[in-house]
Amino acid sequence: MLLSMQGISKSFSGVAALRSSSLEIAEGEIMALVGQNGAGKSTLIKILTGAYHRDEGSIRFNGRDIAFASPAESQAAGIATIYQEINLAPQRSVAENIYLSREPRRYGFLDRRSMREGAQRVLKAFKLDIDVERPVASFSAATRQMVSIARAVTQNATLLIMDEPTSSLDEREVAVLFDTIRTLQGNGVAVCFIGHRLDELYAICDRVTIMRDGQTVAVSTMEDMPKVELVRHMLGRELAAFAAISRDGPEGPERPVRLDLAAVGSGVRVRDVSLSVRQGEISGLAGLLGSGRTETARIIFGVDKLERGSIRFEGSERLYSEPANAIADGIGLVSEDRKVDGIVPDMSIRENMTLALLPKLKKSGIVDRARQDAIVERFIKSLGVKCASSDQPIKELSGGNQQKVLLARWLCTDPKVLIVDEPTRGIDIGAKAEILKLLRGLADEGLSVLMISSELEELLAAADRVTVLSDGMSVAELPRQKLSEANLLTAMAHQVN
Amino acid sequence: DVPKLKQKDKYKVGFAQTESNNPWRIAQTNSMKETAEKLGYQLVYTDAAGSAAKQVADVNSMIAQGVDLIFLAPREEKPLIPAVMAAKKAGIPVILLDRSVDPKLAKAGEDYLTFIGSDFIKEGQRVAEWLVKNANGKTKIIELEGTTGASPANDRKKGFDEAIKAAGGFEIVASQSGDFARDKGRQVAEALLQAHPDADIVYAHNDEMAIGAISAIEAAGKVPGKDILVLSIDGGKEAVGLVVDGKIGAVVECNPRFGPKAFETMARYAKGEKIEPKLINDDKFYDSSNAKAELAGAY
Amino acid sequence: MLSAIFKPLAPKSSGDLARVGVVVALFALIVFGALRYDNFLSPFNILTFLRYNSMFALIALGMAFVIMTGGIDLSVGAVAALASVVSALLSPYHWIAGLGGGIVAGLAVGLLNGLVITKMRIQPFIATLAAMLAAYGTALLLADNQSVSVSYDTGFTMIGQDDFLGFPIPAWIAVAAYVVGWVFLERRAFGRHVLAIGDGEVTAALMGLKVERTLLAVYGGSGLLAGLAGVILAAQFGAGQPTEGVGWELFAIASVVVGGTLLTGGSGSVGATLAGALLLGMVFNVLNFENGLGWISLSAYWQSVIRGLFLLVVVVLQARLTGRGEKAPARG
Amino acid sequence: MTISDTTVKPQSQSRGSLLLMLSRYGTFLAFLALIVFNIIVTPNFLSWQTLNVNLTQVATIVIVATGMTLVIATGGIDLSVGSLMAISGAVAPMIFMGTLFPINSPALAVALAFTIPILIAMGLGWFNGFLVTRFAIQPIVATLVLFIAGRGIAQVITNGNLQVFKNDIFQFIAMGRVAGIPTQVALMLVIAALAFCLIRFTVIGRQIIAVGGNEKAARLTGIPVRHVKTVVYVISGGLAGLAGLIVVARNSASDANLVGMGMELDAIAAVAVGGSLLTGGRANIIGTLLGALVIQLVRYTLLANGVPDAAALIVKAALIIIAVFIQQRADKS
Ligand SMILES: Nc1ncnc2c1ncn2[C@@H]1O[C@H](COP(=O)(O)OP(=O)(O)OP(=O)(O)O)[C@@H](O)[C@H]1O
Ligand SMILES: Nc1ncnc2c1ncn2[C@@H]1O[C@H](COP(=O)(O)OP(=O)(O)OP(=O)(O)O)[C@@H](O)[C@H]1O
Ligand SMILES: [Mg+2]
Ligand SMILES: [Mg+2]
Repeated sequence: MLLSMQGISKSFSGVAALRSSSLEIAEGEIMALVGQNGAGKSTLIKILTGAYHRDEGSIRFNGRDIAFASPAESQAAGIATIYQEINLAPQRSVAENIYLSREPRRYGFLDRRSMREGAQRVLKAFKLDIDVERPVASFSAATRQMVSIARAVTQNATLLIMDEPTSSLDEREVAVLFDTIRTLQGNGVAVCFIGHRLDELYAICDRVTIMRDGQTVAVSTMEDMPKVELVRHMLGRELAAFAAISRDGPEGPERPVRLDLAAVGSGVRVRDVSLSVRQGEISGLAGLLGSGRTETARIIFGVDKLERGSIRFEGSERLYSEPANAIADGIGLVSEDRKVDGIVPDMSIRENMTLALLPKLKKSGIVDRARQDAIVERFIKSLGVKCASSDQPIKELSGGNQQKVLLARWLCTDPKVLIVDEPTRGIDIGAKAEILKLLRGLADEGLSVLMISSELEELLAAADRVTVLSDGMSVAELPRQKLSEANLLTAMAHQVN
Repeated sequence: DVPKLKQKDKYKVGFAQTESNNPWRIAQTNSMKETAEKLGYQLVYTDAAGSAAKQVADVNSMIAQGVDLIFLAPREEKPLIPAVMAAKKAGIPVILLDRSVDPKLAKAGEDYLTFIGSDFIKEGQRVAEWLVKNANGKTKIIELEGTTGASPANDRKKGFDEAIKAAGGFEIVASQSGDFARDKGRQVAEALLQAHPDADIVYAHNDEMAIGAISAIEAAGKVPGKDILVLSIDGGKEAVGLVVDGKIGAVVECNPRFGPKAFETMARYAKGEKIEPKLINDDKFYDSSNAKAELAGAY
Repeated sequence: MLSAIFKPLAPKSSGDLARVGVVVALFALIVFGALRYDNFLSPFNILTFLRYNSMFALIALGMAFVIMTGGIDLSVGAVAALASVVSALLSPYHWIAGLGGGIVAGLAVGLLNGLVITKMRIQPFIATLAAMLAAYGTALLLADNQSVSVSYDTGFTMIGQDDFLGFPIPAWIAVAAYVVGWVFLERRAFGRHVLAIGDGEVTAALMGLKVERTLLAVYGGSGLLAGLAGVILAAQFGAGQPTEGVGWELFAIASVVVGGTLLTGGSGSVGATLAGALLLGMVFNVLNFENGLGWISLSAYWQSVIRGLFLLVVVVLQARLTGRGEKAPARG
Repeated sequence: MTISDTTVKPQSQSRGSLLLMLSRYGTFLAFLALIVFNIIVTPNFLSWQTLNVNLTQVATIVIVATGMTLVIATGGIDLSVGSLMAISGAVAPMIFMGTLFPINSPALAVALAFTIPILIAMGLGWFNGFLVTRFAIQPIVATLVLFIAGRGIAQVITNGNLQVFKNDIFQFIAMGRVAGIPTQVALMLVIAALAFCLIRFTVIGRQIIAVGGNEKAARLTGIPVRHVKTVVYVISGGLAGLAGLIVVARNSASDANLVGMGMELDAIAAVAVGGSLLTGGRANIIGTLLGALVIQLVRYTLLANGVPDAAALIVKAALIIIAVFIQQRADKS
């Protein structure tokens, strides 16, 4: 065994995150690590790399007992890690980020040229041709994720850990990543792959370790672990079928349009987008990465300025200059990057959840605590947020559970239009189906949903119609009858070259 | 030797002030400005905001501007030597006001023209001498020092402490800095009076702290001038008024009105007169015997 | 094919514009002074200006690195005062003793700052505020509450008062420090690490950087440079001054900020910091000359009002230039 | 609708007595330690007058530090408080002494002497907020402008001269007593309590914290970020103005050169010792109150025990570090 972690326990302020969990990875093997949100996957990884210190347990790596005091040490020992939330220095350039902490030097000085060229070369292998001298912050989440993958891959590690590396990638990029992983495997590198998209796991992994509630509940080869079985281990129960989202209610275009975008544009990213979101419908917004979906959502919500075209809400023209205006009309936005745009890390779950609702929770300026508590408890329960109490700071939640809280933040405002940007990013398969079902249910009650998603499966399952963006322009609108994977792909690819 | 000064109708003179954060300094600056204005001279005024280093830079910029003579109120004895030397080298005579520079490194009549001012050590001694005579059995002293490290604070402490020790029979129960400020002086006095309820004399290095101390004494339920004797230095109008009221026992004057004497000395020098190396202001002394009469004349 | 998709959005870097701004402002002020005042560009004024301001340039450099990590160092002024006392006390033995003593004293306080910040995890603002108090206290104790005369016999004063190739030695020292600083920031991995830490300490640690060691070096360096400034202070004015240095930290912070460095860390420039320090020093110089014109006899009070307004104009212009203002909270 | 079977653990927060709550703050431990030390070492420590001296001396720091806590909670800082104190302290006597404009009724004069200076200080606070929100200038620099210029303005107004006065109604704010409690102490307690409630119970309080915790996210939830930020600077300015009034009233004199000198550092230190992070996202008013008391007690202890000023600086530094360290430790466990 290359790596053997045994009896690892860890608790955070008295709450156990890991209870005698274990993980074993052999040389050159690709190990899947799966589990529900909050199962303890990321924590286990951070203990391995020295970002956290374990309370109990032993770790052997490369035949030696180890206890890394810091990520620097594990990195030096040959473990490269991509952490769950993209961890790059945002203002540094792409090249610097790739080489940070192991910069090429000549006579003790930085070798900027070989840094630049090296970075370009590596990224080219990922089919990414970008200006590597620009700050990472100027690129989309997807690009940043690719950069952090590139950084990890080039570390010549013997063990490569990837915590949800594909959560903001589209299929082509995933394919590129998998090619890379296979090449690495050919060179004898072991990989630990954490993910919630089961198909991906089956496509690339050799074995799987399943965690539940801080414990390792099953280890097996992929072949011997059918999907249903895997999910059962993960959830500790059977999963309701993914595609079984009911779609009741009247069909067709006769439903009134709530939100209507006509030839909307702003800057260079969004050039000409027209779409409409109807009452009681889930409208999908599909497109390749960087096609301008997030930017479109930001324009609707008043975060970015509307420069061209018009937005109509319930028939009358609107110009939202601040999110507050959009919110006043009953629009909500669950943003894509929860770390940057979503959570207020030090605030409690309760406060985070009711942030948008606060103005409505006040009685002469004072927060109505009883109502607040009632609402929070209801949503914690209905969304299954795994937490110690609603007083817990949100930063202590696992990624998926944070996402649930953010979703609840808007659901509790009882919005008319809810824009969700990659709503199931980092959400486990059990909760994912439930969230889609929840959105569906709300739509049936009259909510209009604009759902941005890179997962076609998800769009196909949940959306009533899908608008396809390409290069900042809306190129197709597919009603439900015409929704199929093939149609979507053709529309998305159509205008790209 | 000291550079010569040509006789002219109008001069461009520099005045390098150390700081202007207390009434005494402000009175000094005003006196200089008024006199210059009266004579029709152009006054290049700088304020070093309490930094000796900046004061040297200020003097240098005066030199660059080609002033005829520089009045320097040196912030400190030693660090201002380079300013004095630079002026000498540039052929500009310097007159020191109210504080001097290190006599080992620069000499009057050689490196600079003269020093006009008071003797801070002497001020402390005069307070002590009065106290020895008028203590009336009071012995326990709280001393409110000026800003830590400032030369008037050091000298007023030195003069007083040594004279008191020589006299014998007194005890300084506490000595802490009140930063030459009324508010800080009051706060420090409040704490010290509380910790030393037996103290019956307060010696403050300037009026502001003395006034602060008086309100601390009153807040502690004691009567200034009766239960506790208050002594001070500077002799501004407010303090002299308090002597009249009996709240302050005695105050040594340290007159900030330098203007007339400074410019007069300059004129004498231009005429070619020989200037004494030290021109000590004859500072008044106020106590109950003369305060009422002198009140109008206090600055 | 993906190239079109990954076209980045933002202009190259808004910091660059701010940096151009400070150089332009400096240049404009010099031209203004040269046109308005006699002798403004006289060698005497230029050289004394440089001799005096080299101290501030040095502490601004150290501060720039600290701010790039997202920290702050309030102790620099007090450290300079302490170092000036130490070097004055040691100057009678040898000028090298004076020089070395001041530097070591500064370095020691700097490292102490670094240790308190990294090991005790105390915020830089508090840690260095405490260091400021402690350094003043130590300086006063060592100096017995008075200025300490330096020795004029060991050649110590040359460090502050002499010229080399017609240029003041303090200015040479500052230039050398800036060259070294530039190399460290731009040409050595150290600079990249400093900036990455300023971008986010946790992230930097996860990326395998030795955060504690780098911070220790940065605060140590700031202390060292402040110590060097203290040596120059002692040598230039012939005395160790325990009460000097009040407000220097704000001067240094303002220099760094005027130089376009964000206090939030993660970006910064050595050259623009120098320009910022010179610009602020120049404001004082111009005010002194303005007084000499006799048009308006500016009291010290008006001078601080004007300095405040000047700072206001510079930072507002910078905000305008970099376009940060309008869409303020939207991004970055 | 039940979505998944993840268990939600019950709320495990026990709301104990006030003492229990206080003991959660490490600052409180430091505070207690200082009290015990003083009882043993300092002569005459246990007396009403000692309490009185310390509370009246700490009042202005607490008042300013309360505003500072709010500013710091939004991720800002306000260096201008000392200068604003000087300005309000300079203007007030000019009003009731009629130097500015003649006022016939003394009552009206005093009423105006209370309101106008505070309004001016609030206006300048608004200006700080304007710079921060409109131009996205970093708070430390934006407020540095008034830190430098503000005192100059106060000095220009008064020409640097000391204003000496005697006005019992005006000075009630510093010399008077309300129900046996010195007015300034009562004011301090009321202001701290109001701020505590503001943070704990009101919408704007929560919004202040959210803005400091994650500004982008706050804006995306519809919080009027600029408004919230401006408000805290206005509050901080107003409280600094009030503190300025107290200081001049206490001294029967207004000295634009010295009123509020160094107050910004005391206030920030109180906030930090009290356990609020300077990076924002937290506001611990009780902590700030305790932090200010700790700093005051340290000062009193050193003075009362005759520690020389130079040594006192070193001890004060060490105590600040120790207090912050203890408090961090206690908060973690
Ligand atoms: N810093 C922390 N402080 C307190 N609790 C924490 C902390 N980090 C993680 N936890 C808790 O530990 C548990 C495991 O979290 P972890 O992030 O390891 O989950 P995960 O399996 O990675 O979930 P996800 O799929 O959502 O990323 C969660 O209940 C979480 O609340
Ligand atoms: N907050 C931001 N700051 C700077 N640039 C951004 C930001 N958000 C998006 N961009 C840029 O705009 C481009 C358009 O991306 P956008 O996010 O709108 O597309 P998308 O289809 O939603 O893709 P993704 O799935 O990556 O979000 C991105 O490539 C990115 O460079
Ligand atoms: Mg995780
Ligand atoms: Mg997107």
